[in-house]
Amino acid sequence: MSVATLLGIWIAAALTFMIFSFLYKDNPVYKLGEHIFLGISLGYGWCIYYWNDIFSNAIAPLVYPEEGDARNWILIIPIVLGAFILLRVIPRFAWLSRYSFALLIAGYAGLAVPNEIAGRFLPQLVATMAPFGPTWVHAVTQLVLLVGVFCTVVFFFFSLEHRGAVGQIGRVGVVFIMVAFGAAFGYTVMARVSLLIGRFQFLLYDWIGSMTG
Amino acid sequence: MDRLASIILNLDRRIIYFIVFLCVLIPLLHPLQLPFTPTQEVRDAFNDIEALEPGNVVMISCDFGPSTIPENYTMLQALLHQCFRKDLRVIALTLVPAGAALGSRGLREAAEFEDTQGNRLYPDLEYGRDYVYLGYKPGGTAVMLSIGQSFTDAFPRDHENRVTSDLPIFKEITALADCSYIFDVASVGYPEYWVSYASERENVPLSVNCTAVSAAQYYPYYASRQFRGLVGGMKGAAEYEDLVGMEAIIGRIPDATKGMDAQSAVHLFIVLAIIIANILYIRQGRQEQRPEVIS
Amino acid sequence: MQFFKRQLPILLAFCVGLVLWAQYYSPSSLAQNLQQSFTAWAIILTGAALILGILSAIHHHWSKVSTQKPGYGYSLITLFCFSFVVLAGWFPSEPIAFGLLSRQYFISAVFVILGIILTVRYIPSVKANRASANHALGIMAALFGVVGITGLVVVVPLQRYLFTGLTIKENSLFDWVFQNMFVPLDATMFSLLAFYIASAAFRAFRARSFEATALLISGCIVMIGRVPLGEQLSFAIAGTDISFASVASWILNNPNAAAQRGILLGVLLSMVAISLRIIFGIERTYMGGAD
Amino acid sequence: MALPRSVCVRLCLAIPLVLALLTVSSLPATAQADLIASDALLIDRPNDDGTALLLTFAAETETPESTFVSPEVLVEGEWLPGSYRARKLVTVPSQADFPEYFGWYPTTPDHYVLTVDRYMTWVEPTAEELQDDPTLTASWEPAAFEPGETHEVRLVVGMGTDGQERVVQRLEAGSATTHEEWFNRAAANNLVLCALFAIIIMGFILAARRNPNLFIRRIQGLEAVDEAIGRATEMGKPILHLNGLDPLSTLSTIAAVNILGRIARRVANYDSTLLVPCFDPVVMTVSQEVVKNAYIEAGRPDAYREDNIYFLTDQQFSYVASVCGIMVRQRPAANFMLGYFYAESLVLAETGYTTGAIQIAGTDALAQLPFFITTCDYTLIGEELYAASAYLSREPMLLGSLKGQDVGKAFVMVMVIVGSILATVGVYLAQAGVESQIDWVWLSHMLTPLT
Repeated sequence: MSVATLLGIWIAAALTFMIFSFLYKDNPVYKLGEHIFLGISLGYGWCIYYWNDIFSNAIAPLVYPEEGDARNWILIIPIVLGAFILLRVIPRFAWLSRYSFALLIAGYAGLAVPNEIAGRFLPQLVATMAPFGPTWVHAVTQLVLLVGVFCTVVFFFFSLEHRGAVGQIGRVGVVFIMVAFGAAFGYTVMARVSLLIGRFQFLLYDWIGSMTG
Repeated sequence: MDRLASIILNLDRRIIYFIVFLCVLIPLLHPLQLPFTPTQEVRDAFNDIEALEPGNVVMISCDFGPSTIPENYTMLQALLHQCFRKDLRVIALTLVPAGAALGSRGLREAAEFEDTQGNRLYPDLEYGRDYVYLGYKPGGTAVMLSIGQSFTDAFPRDHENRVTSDLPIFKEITALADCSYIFDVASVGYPEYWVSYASERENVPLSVNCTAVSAAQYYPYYASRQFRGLVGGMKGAAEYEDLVGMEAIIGRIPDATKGMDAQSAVHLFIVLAIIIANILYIRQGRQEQRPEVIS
Repeated sequence: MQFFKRQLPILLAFCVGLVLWAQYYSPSSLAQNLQQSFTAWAIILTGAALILGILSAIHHHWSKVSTQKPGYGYSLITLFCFSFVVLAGWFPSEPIAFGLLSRQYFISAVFVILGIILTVRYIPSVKANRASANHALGIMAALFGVVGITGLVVVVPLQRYLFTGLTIKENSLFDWVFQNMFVPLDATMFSLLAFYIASAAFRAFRARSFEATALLISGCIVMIGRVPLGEQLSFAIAGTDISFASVASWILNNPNAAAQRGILLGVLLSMVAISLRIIFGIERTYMGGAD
Repeated sequence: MALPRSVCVRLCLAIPLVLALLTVSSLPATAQADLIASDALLIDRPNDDGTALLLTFAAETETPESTFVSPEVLVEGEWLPGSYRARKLVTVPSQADFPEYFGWYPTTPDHYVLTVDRYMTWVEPTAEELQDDPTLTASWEPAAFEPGETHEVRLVVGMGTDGQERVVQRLEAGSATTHEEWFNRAAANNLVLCALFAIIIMGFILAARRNPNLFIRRIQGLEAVDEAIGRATEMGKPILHLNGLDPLSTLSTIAAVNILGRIARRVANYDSTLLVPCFDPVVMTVSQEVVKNAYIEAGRPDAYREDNIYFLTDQQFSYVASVCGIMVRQRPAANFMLGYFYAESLVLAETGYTTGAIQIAGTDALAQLPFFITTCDYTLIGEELYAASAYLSREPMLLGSLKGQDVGKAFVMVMVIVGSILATVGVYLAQAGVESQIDWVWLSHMLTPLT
């Protein structure tokens, strides 16, 4: 095992315990770990955004074009708009960033409307419009699905007071929603426990393992 | 009895933490190896990949960060071994910044895997021809749409700064539609966007491995076949490891499978805690139970 | 000026939104190219927005340090870690004429020189007993000095002697920091929640109402049914053995899928509604600023 | 058979080459005997950018696993391969898989469909390139079709194992011209629905501007708010309000701030203390503004304390620790947790519960809702939070949008019921053997996106 690897495992174990100390109570050691994490994630983000995005998509095609390729001058426009975004830190020029955000956010919005309708809304709607049958298993499955979807949508329908029949349907909707949230609850517990197991596996196999060889 | 109840309900949290600690530690040290059978959701994903022809391309998006390594990274390994064993080609990328280094490590670990004798498991695998790691791009849906038209336009350089248009795999595979399958290994909300912006548009089937937090939320997509398979959380990863036969490939029990006993133990403890606490709560009469505000 | 600051961006948003919406319905190459240019630009602009986020976080901690707010020591550590990682991973390697190491030496040296200059300017103000007025200067001097010296004494030698890879590649210092510092910190923070859930199970998850009861029952079934234990535990109904695993599976695939779909359809409608509001210039919060 | 990988790949690449070479020699007459494919037809792919043709054909074989097909394109008198590799017949889609090209009920649904959008040319490296890199070898380079080109295409059928098949049949499919379209007719349903939805949303927003009293149903959680404030006042305890962790641009944060205004007005009337520890400095500034206005409106500007609305920290878990500290030390009698929360929701709600406060939560973070529901007295679920905010603020944009979405939901309710009934009738009629001229799934077909 190389020096760097061994050193890495020990530092990782130390940082793990720093964070675990929060279980006792909020303390300076935990705060230290938290701020180290913040600094590292900011620095990490900086490098990844630069190398994987700004450099490879904007700077390289313009400044270091491939042999035989022309410089991609049109990229000046997004680079300038990107600079506008960064100008937000200077209050006097902050308004320039509105052009960049207008292009970016409205563009995403324009793409979202047809794509979300075609990609998710309609397919989910059509998938609910299935027959009750031909076998009774299909019929029951489809009945549960249809009642669940219908009642849930009624619960989130705000133009009718929840009284009488609407109230009853809304109530069925709530039961469905609660069963679904229960499933999500169980699964969320599972996720958190998995993460803990992952840390224990690191401490047991990697850290203690590095000591016993 | 009431005293016992109040002791249990007001148990010091550090005692509870200690029990959780033991519930994780003991099964990891002395595993029971409780058997489990893969669920249909996981089987569907596995069978789809298994049915692909050698040479087909699987696009894997590694949309997860370090906080879900136990759930996603183990799955990524199982999936990559399945692909390489079947001679499928892999194009990997990520849409979350923290995934950039993880995806790179994951792909390298599987592609250069050595068995206990130190022999490469896939000696003929060549970077750029059989697998490629494109790295991270911000923009989410913009990236999906962009690779829908051209991989090399969206990713002019790969994670390690090689020019992608020089790589042999992109001579044949220009856009997402040329891939045979999309597999999203994700801890965040991207699987839903892969549906609208890639899978449905380009008509490429999609399967998802997600963190258990979002698994329940994704069942409508599994029900409508927009997700061909759904591998939820570490349990799903363990099932996938079982289907791929990871134990035989890597020569030891893989991580997710190994963690299953601890998972069972902690779940059992939490469920018992909920049941006991609620029985006591109901016994004491619901209204009184509200802890008194100490003035 | 008001027109350029207010109306024109909204007009731009309207045009861009409408064009990108419309191009969806056209298979022509013109429409395809429009979409491709937008996505290419969006990738760059999103990167800039993310860097803006980093800049403002740095600025936040920087101002904390320079005004010596309580806890500014932690901010100093954050800034230090930031510069350490940036020194390790940012400075270019192959595509640039300079070698990587000479770059880092160069930058670190510049930082040290900056630190010295600032310190020299700082000393007279200390002597003139105006230290409080020039704290910012002093801290800047210290920071540049510390970062520069770190670069020279720690980052460069580490990269020279311990790591073979350059910048963000494998076996680089950057990769090492990610694997051994970023990963354990991030992963451990979220694993704490397993403990909290256990304690909340005792103290707070109560079947206080019909809704909460339904939720807890379904939650417990899924919790047991989705681990290997659930396949071992079963109960008999009408003579047939039903395991927790199969009940959990049924819940997930039927009532859960139905309710989640109902919620999803509502969420999608509101998502499309927000997008429409943005395109038509009714929703403007994203533009920021009061004027 | 465990061929080394590189050999496999090379063999795969060689298939089209082999096919191309074989075409030079004329086909032996005996091959016609085991004729597999028939009725080959070449058409322009509809609704596209004019870069592809569709080759459809019927095929009958007892060994679909070992039958391979690939297109060939006639370029300057020479038949060139139309794809890198031949496809196994079992993986080739049929006309029934493409309702966007052949309609829902194609006359020949089981005919196979191959997309032809390129031909391959064998490119030798130039002398210059060889000088730079002597390891270069000749390779197949694709040439994509352009709009308005006419191509003659034929189908090549091979039999055997992967990489070793022999050509058994060549079938001329005629020629066709690529055509670039301006409008994708398969997306018409999408256009109509999106346009209608846009008109409805915009219409309701305009209507709400004229009449901000559009009806919205009572939101039960809001009544609980008043009750909780009353209880806190009786006990002489402070009230804690959290705006979530997201910035001000998020819908749920805006909703939380709107509801904060209402809470503040009540609190000002009752003369209790309102604490708002913030995670985001911008949200803090806006919260101060909102609370101050509420106190002024209630006629109690003197009671407003700016110090009670403050910035804590922007670190998730440090924030949680500090808020929990406030809950334990100051013992607020009512906790309002509205806005977007992440994993910390659990810790906040648990601590709040153990201090005995009345808790009201509201979030659209679906993963966190279960924790709020089990630990809080009342929870605004998902869109209820937006509705509560629209109900309170009477902001035309929020109100109109909510009403527009209700129309969308009504559409969903009607469609799922009608669609299911129609489909059921169709299934049972078919089961009973009743011949019907009606397509019972027309509604599903009409709504299915085909792009």
